[in-house]
Amino acid sequence: MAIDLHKFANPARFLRITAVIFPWAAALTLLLLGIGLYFALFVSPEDYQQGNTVRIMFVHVPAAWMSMSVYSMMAISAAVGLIWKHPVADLSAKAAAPIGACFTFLALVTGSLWGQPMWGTFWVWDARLTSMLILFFLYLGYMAIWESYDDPSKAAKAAAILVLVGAINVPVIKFSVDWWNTLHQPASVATMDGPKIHSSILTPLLIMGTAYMSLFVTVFIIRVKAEILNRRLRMMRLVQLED
Amino acid sequence: MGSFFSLLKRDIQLAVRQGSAFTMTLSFFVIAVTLFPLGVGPELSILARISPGVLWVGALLACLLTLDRMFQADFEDGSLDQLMLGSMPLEIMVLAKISAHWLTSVFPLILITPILALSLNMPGEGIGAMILALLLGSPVLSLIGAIGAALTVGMRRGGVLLSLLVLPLYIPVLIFGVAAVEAAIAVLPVGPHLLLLSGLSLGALVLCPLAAAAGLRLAVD
Amino acid sequence: MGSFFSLLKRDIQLAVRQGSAFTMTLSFFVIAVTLFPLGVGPELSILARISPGVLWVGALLACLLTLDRMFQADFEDGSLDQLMLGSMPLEIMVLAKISAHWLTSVFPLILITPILALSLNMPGEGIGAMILALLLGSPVLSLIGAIGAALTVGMRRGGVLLSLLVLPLYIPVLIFGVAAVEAAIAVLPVGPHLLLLSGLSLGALVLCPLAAAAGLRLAVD
Amino acid sequence: MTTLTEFLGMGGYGAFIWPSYGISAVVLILLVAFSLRRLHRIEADLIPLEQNRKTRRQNKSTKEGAAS
Amino acid sequence: MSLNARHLSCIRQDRLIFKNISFSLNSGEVLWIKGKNGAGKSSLLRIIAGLLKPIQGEILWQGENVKDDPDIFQNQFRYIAHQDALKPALTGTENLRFWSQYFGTDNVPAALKEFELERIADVPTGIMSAGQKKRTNLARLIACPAPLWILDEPVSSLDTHYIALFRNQLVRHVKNGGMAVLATHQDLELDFIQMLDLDAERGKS
Amino acid sequence: MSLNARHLSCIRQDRLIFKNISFSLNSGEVLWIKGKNGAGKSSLLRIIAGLLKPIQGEILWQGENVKDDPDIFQNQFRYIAHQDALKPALTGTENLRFWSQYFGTDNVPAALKEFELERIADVPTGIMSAGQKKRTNLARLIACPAPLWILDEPVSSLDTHYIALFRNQLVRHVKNGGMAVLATHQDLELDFIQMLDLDAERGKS
Ligand code: HEM
Ligand SMILES: Nc1ncnc2c1ncn2[C@@H]1O[C@H](COP(=O)(O)OP(=O)(O)OP(=O)(O)O)[C@@H](O)[C@H]1O
Ligand SMILES: Nc1ncnc2c1ncn2[C@@H]1O[C@H](COP(=O)(O)OP(=O)(O)OP(=O)(O)O)[C@@H](O)[C@H]1O
Ligand SMILES: [Mg+2]
Ligand SMILES: [Mg+2]
Repeated sequence: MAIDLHKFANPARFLRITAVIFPWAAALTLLLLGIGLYFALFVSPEDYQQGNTVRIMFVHVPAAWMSMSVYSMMAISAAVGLIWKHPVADLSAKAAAPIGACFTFLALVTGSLWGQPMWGTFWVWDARLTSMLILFFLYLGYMAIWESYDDPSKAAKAAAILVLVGAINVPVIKFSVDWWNTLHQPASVATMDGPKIHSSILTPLLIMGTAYMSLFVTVFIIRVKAEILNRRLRMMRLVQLED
Repeated sequence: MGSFFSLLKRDIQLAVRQGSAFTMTLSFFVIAVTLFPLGVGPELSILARISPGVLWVGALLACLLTLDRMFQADFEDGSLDQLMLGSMPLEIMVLAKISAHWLTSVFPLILITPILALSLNMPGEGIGAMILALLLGSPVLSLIGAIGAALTVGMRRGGVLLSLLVLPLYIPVLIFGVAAVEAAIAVLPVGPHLLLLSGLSLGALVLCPLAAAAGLRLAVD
Repeated sequence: MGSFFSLLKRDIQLAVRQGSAFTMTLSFFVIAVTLFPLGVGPELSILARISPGVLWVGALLACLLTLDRMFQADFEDGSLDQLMLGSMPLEIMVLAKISAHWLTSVFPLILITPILALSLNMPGEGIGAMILALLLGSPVLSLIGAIGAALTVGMRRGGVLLSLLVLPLYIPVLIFGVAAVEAAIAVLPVGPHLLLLSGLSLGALVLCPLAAAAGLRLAVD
Repeated sequence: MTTLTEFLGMGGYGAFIWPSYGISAVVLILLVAFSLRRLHRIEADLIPLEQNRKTRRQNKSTKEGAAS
Repeated sequence: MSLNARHLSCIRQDRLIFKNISFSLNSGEVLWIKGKNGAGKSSLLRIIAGLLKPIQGEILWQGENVKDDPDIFQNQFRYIAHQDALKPALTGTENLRFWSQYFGTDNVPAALKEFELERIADVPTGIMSAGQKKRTNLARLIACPAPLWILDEPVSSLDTHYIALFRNQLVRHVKNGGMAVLATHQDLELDFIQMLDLDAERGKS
Repeated sequence: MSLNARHLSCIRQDRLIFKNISFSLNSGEVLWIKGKNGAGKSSLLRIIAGLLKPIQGEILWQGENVKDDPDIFQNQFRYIAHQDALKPALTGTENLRFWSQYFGTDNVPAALKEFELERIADVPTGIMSAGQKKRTNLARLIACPAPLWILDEPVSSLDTHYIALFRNQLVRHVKNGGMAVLATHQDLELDFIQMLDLDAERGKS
């Protein structure tokens, strides 16, 4: 009797759906990035307080949004993976992590590049900045766990535990500006009473935000596909050993 | 329950016998905190200003120091396998280990804190708050630490991960703990901060044993 | 010499493979230094004022963290017995272990120090002096640490002793190290302090391997 | 010409704005490139294994066919 | 009492260790698992003890799947591994007393007597000789009685006298209605023995 | 070559383990040290290796006291202890290569071959089975050749095939002019064997 390899069954349906989405997502990313950058660099006016530096916002804020959304998405996938043992859920959390780490890194770097002209320093140890740094550490820890276990099913569980425990950090980042008085400015787009900034800035910001989101989807599809194929690769090597 | 207390008793006995946890954290804490005035210089005003931070950071680091042995020693000599075969739920077993860790590695720190706080010139109002904040908040350190320790036990790259995983999660305790002491020094109400710390402890008490037990199940596999 | 380099190479390989020493101290150092501003508050002037002290204390503690495994792991798995049977003098063997410790656990700290110093708002003049002082002074940390590690290897109450023995001996390095940086910040001559640090390193280089080797001979008995 | 330098200068903040955009571009492009490279490598590794399996299946079925 | 294993397969680190192992064991029997070094004896014992998850197959205790109701198998067996599970800083008595309290049993003095440990029971196990440690470890079987013994090379580093002594313990345990799964390279010359040769099983498929 | 021990006595933790042990061993001979668990076999081997100081007595190599001139005995022997001296994170090859470099010898491929380790040599020793670890440990004897082998239970946890294989290695080593001091509970059925029974010695005095 052969080993029941059903567990490792190829999530073909997932691949089929993503194959349809992929070209659209890639095209949308390029289109929106083009428009967004044009608006951001040429059309949108200078801020009366911040001058031209406000243009950093168009790369800083979408990255910051994505860094938190991606982590939340990973936490949900991890929970699904743990509870329903759905193989694609674990893999999608794994695939999303490096993307989220890149966005977090970008939010940190662009933020500190903005900080120098605005606050006179690249870095301050206030709650929002620090909790972002922690988020970056959490991403690194998550990826390190995947590296540290040789057995992928074990790694998936360990990483899921970590990502769920770390999820408490997301609300801390989001509300840190409200809970502690910090240098960083409070939310003005994603608030309860709707956006508070002028549409000449809001429009390009939202376009860039959507562009980043579809960029995420594009890269995510590539990475999940790689993870799924990688799992199949391992499985087939195993079968070869068995004979 | 018998199992719980027997494990607790053994871990305390081991700590006393080997001295490893018990006095190790204690001396680390004392020396770390005494090194500070040496490094920063003896100006009393600055010392007083930074004393809550120094004490909390010292406690965090001292606690971290013993975390990696929480399950590692049992893993290496095969005791962990046996512990997992007992009739009590794994989560309770983990809770016994966590309690032992807190009693042997964290509690002694709290006892010595008043003396260190005085030596750092912390105002009297702050010292009481410091002790209370430590008592209420420090269980979180052992509880969250257990997750890190369980996830990295037997791992080839354990060491790195442990501090990378655990320290970020310690930050809320640090922030609220320091805030409580500074509020007390500024003669502002301390209650809300202490409530928050207790809330963290209770939350961690419920969640962490579950996560740590899940981590251990992976380790013996 | 072949033996010396093979041991050095193996220890580095182990550190890379296990990640234990390598990144452990590094992440500990980074996180410890990151915690400070959180505990002390973000005021730039205070941070800048205490930054040399924080960095030196952080480096000391990070170094201490890995010391106890310097010989302990080899002792536990029987490698220490074998290492003592090689044809090279025990002192040289110890020196190889010390070099490996410095390269894997202390040197990475020095590389990352500039970034941390910047984040603590240390003035530019201080950063260069900080690096130089660390380069010249930090070998003492590994050298003195080896004595403590050797004396406590296989000892039932190892942990306590190690930090008690070692940290007091670290104090001169700390004091001169901080003094060098503060001199640089105050645009005073740094040379004398650096000379003192080098002197400490040379003295330790001669004495410590002898003492550590003697300690190891007791341990395997 | 002046408009270009003005544009690049960004009112004196060019030194902060352009690095922000630059680093964002570099990091995101690298992310895409590495992700694609990994996918292609894995696909390349899979090809011989898939073929192997196919030929084995065929062998098996022909053998079974012969046996029956 | 009965222990059944059905179609167990084990993969470790992408390597298939064994597949499709089945056996059934009743009161009064010993199962001797044979096999070359690396054949998977220790892995099989860990699977039985529930410490390792088989990739496939199931363990039944009294006819019930232990996965469905872990409680029934809880504390029904004692597992002796390659490693000692002894704390070097504690004495033999202290170690045994801990384990017996932990498993909710209490038979330490008898255990010390059976394994002739009285004279050295108050020495820290850290400075015991290899054989003395092994005996203290084995004494757990008596200090914390359980119907099923899972034994991984129980007699390695014992001298002939103590091998005989342990053999007698095992025979008595089995005669009294106990059962044992045993992996060892040395033949203990037991009756009531069933053999499971992992090398032969591998050849079969 | 010759190894002599004169009037060795050993005290550990205030307990007299043995006293007044003497023997002399020449090329082509094996000394089998027998004794019950705790008789002091491992202690005696550690004394010979110079890791433990006897309370009394001396070791001579080629007729010279090794205390007077430690260099002459340096690297003349290889010691296999109860513990593995293997780093779990490194593979078998890496471990062996390190030791052979450390001892200034180089014979790793032959060692792997002799102990049939080729197939598993690139697995980290941490996940090897007990017998695989032991074989890797024994392979050090070939990877770092030396005239005197000091062997503390070399065959524990080996299966019969590898016990025979190791016995052949030992016979060949001795035939080629080597010598060995061996403590084991299992009879390896060697010729050229001298016996030293620590239990009998204890009775004598
Ligand atoms: C390293 C430094 C910085 C980090 C880590 C950081 C982090 C973040 C994060 C996480 C958000 C998302 C908040 C949310 O969605 O609620 C955000 C938004 C924002 N940041 Fe920063 N930031 C940094 C520096 C700066 C600087 C220097 C400025 C400008 C003075 C700035 C201006 C903004 C603005 C305007 C938003 C949008 C707020 C909103 O409308 O919701 N940030 N930042
Ligand atoms: N590190 C130590 N410190 C103190 N006493 C020890 C130490 N190691 C062993 N002993 C004691 O010395 C005695 C002899 O031990 P040794 O290990 O030499 O016995 P052995 O003959 O090798 O036994 P075995 O067959 O069990 O391996 C024992 O009574 C033991 O308790
Ligand atoms: N923790 C582990 N992780 C991965 N693989 C392992 C682990 N432990 C053992 N193995 C592998 O599983 C196989 C079987 O090991 P196991 O310990 O079950 O063998 P064994 O029959 O008990 O051998 P021995 O007689 O040497 O004790 C070996 O090839 C080994 O390399
Ligand atoms: Mg085994
Ligand atoms: Mg012995």
